[in-house]
Amino acid sequence: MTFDVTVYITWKEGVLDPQGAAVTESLHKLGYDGVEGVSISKMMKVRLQAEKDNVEQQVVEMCEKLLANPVIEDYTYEIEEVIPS
Amino acid sequence: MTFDVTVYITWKEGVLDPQGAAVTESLHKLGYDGVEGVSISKMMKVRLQAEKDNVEQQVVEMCEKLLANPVIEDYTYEIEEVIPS
Amino acid sequence: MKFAVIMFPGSNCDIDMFHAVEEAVGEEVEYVWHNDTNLDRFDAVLLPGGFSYGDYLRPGSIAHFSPIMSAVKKAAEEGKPVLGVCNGFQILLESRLLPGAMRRNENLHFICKTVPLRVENPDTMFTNQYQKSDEIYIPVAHGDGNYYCDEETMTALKDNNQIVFTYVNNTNGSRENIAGITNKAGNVLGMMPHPERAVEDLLGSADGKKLFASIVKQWREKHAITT
Amino acid sequence: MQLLREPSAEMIRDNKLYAEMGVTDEEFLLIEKELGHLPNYTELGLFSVMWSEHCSYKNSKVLLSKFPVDGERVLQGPGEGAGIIDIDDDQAVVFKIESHNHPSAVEPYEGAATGVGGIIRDVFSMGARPVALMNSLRFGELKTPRVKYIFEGVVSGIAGYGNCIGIPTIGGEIQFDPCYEGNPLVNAMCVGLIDHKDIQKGQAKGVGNPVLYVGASTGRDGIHGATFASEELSEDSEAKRPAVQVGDPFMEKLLVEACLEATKHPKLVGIQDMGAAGLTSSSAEMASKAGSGIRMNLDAVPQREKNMTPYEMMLSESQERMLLVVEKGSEQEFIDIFEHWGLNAVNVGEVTDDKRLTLIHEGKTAADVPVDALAEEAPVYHKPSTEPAYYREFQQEADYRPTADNYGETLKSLLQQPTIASKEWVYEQYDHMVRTSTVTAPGSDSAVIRIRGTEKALAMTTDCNSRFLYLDPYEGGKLAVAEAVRNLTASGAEPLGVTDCLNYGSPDNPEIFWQLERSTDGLSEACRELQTPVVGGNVSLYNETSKGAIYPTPVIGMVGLIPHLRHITTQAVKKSGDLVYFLGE
Ligand SMILES: Nc1ncnc2c1ncn2[C@@H]1O[C@H](COP(=O)(O)OP(=O)(O)O)[C@@H](O)[C@H]1O
Repeated sequence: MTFDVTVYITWKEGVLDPQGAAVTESLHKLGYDGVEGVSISKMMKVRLQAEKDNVEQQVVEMCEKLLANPVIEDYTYEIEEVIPS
Repeated sequence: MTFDVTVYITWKEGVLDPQGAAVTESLHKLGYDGVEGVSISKMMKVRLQAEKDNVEQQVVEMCEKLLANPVIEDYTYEIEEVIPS
Repeated sequence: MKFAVIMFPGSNCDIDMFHAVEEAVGEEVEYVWHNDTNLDRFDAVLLPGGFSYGDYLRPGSIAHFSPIMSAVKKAAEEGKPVLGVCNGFQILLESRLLPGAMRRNENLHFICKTVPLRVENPDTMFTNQYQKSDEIYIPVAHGDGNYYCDEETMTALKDNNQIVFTYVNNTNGSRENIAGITNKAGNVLGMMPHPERAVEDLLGSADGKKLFASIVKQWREKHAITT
Repeated sequence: MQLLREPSAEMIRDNKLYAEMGVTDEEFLLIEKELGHLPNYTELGLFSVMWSEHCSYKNSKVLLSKFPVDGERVLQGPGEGAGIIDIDDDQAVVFKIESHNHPSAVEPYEGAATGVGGIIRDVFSMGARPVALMNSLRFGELKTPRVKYIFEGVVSGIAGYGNCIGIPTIGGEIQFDPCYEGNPLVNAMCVGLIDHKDIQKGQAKGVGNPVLYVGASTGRDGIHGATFASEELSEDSEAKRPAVQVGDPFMEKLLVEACLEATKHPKLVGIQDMGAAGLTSSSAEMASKAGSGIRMNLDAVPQREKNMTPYEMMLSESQERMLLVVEKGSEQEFIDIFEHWGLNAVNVGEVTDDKRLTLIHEGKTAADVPVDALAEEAPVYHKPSTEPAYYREFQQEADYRPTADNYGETLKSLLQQPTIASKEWVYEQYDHMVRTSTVTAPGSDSAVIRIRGTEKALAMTTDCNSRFLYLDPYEGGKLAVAEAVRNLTASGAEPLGVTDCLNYGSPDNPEIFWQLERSTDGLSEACRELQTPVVGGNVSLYNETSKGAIYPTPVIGMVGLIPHLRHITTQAVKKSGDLVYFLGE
């Protein structure tokens, strides 16, 4: 079966993200004073062939091993089956 | 009013995504043969103080001016009002 | 004594590391390709800088799955000196041979310049030729050298004297000005600055020479070779 | 499935669709004559890119022919990927400069990055190991957000590509002037080292020899990039966005190593990079230079996107690709070299003796054209030239003598000009030390790298003061060459030769053509007098926006030899008490 997996990788709480800080500052410079903060994270779309009963396990493994770095990042994911049209 | 805005920034169709290619390849090397492709994009969370009737306009402007690079990237966004608790 | 310089696809300071060993200490040195699996014939392992696999996900993240990395881990467990410079440091972090992680430089730019470092711990197999608080001039060249670890790890690093080099002026936003740390056992060193770029006065500084000399000295003592 | 059908040959003619590809009425007739029939869409595409200014130099050829190109040390003058000059001991230096102006105007990071990637390929396709990068940049005044964005993007693009690939970026120059607002200049130069015996040429010799495609797969990026580079920038340029390519320096790093291994293989016949006009120019030029033809099977071309047409594949400017011709029977040996580096190498065709480029797609002939018509027989124009009115006025003005009341203040305000101020912010972002050979880092007159294993060193510089050229193209041209020579000698080097990048406005304007003419006269004279032959270069015309043309900007890249490391001198004052001398008039 085919799945579309979306993985969101965000900064762990307390870890300062230099890019987010810089973007916040630039937005202020452009006059967007209402901006209180920006955090920048990664979104990955993975198209995956797998069995229904182990797709989730595979996704968790991939995140733990490669896609996220647990020292500074958290991850969440959504798994969606692709219905052939 | 306070809003939580999520901006998704993805590659325009046809634009080379070397990151995605590198991650796909290394997932294959790790034995995840079911992976057909990975595309990596950015997700930004912006906490914003704004008036209800111009929040969307501000978001579009920020995307066009700074957050996305319209030459090679597309963007979409979601705006959510933060209800004070 | 025999050094290995590991080459990952995308390594680009491999040649510099190779020449530095020849230039600084005149010992034997050989390149080892990332697909190899054995480092038994070497006495020290060097992971050079560069952009392994393009560093497209996070620096070092893909390299740490290379076949050679299990041999690097084995060498580390056996107590052999393992030195990771720049991308090599990032690979050691991603492989959990060293604690912590790297973020983008605070100013978001790549930074290439020679900076002063302070020797915090001269009692390691990498620094025995330096004195405590020596200021040495070593080039940095990186975009992701902004060191991070949590409080607990930081306390441990301090308690065990694992912080070996700090920046005299914080260069990239690193916590506690950290430029280089070892593992608890002291035989794995990761540092962002490039000692291999500082072994000849012709190129501006030879302050990195002593680092290579330290490795050789401790190896000789351990193997009771007197010169 | 291909939904968008291409127009038929008759439709192209009747609706003058060729005009959209930059082909004139006369050129269209010429093409028809060369072929003996109306060109189909693909064939027209091949001609349009090969006959663009960027590939054919049709407007500048007559002027380039004035340059002195010979010298005792010259091993390869203009005509190949890069020029080559002997530096004794059977070693040679290989160098070339190239523009990536229009792509950088539209997408500064990727435009500059892929400019660097392209010039590196030009150098290693000669068989040389790239050892240093330089660049020459022009921007509008650092006052508007757009200019700042372009400036920062270009600098980080150059850094991003060069740092990753591990070739030190050791120098360059930057000038800020309103005339470059909207049309910045990004010229990148690469210098390589080679042993005489390893020199390669881009030739497709030997009937039956296989043609190998190596490196990245082909996508729709950069289609018609060469034509884009040969037009003025307009509001429309935004719409031409698909012309923007994204670079993959990691891929190129692997490509450098693999190709350098391949160029040492005795069975390599020819190698060329797929730069501007991609597969079209590499195949047509390799065949034309060897007096042969190439028959190519487009179905074998590695493709990144689905349903690509022959037109799209041939005109794509996807980066990090090379074309090789090898001896028949040795394919596997080359494929193995590339596989070791994790790269694709695919047999896509063979050398023929019919002097034609024949493209096969899905079993049908998609195009069949004479290679010489594409490569060498592009029309050559001698555009009308008129002395500009502004120039006549300048000549009549009385000499101006600046005065200053407070020299200290004047000096300070001069030093604050971005064009004069320190460029540390820029070159700190470039890894200028990798390969541990940089003896004189950015910040002095010329950059110097030593040649490992010898006592020799190479000095290099890029120079051009376009204000001088605007005021007087002839004298300004001479000054640009003289400045480069001074910079080299001040660092202890003997100048060897020149690579130039001629950046100008539209040659269709007689006043611009006059600038081009006069300045190349000046450049030629200076190069002749100072014995610095021109061994390669690049022409970038149509650098103008609705606000007007840029100043004439022929950037001079010059390389010099320092016979012994102890001769290296730098700009900095060394110690107090040293005497100061003034030389010259
Ligand atoms: N301004 C110039 N001065 C001297 N030679 C030039 C100049 N411009 C181009 N050439 C030479 O003309 C030859 C043809 O260039 P071309 O094949 O189009 O190279 P590229 O595709 O790398 O631009 C090259 O060898 C180049 O060095």
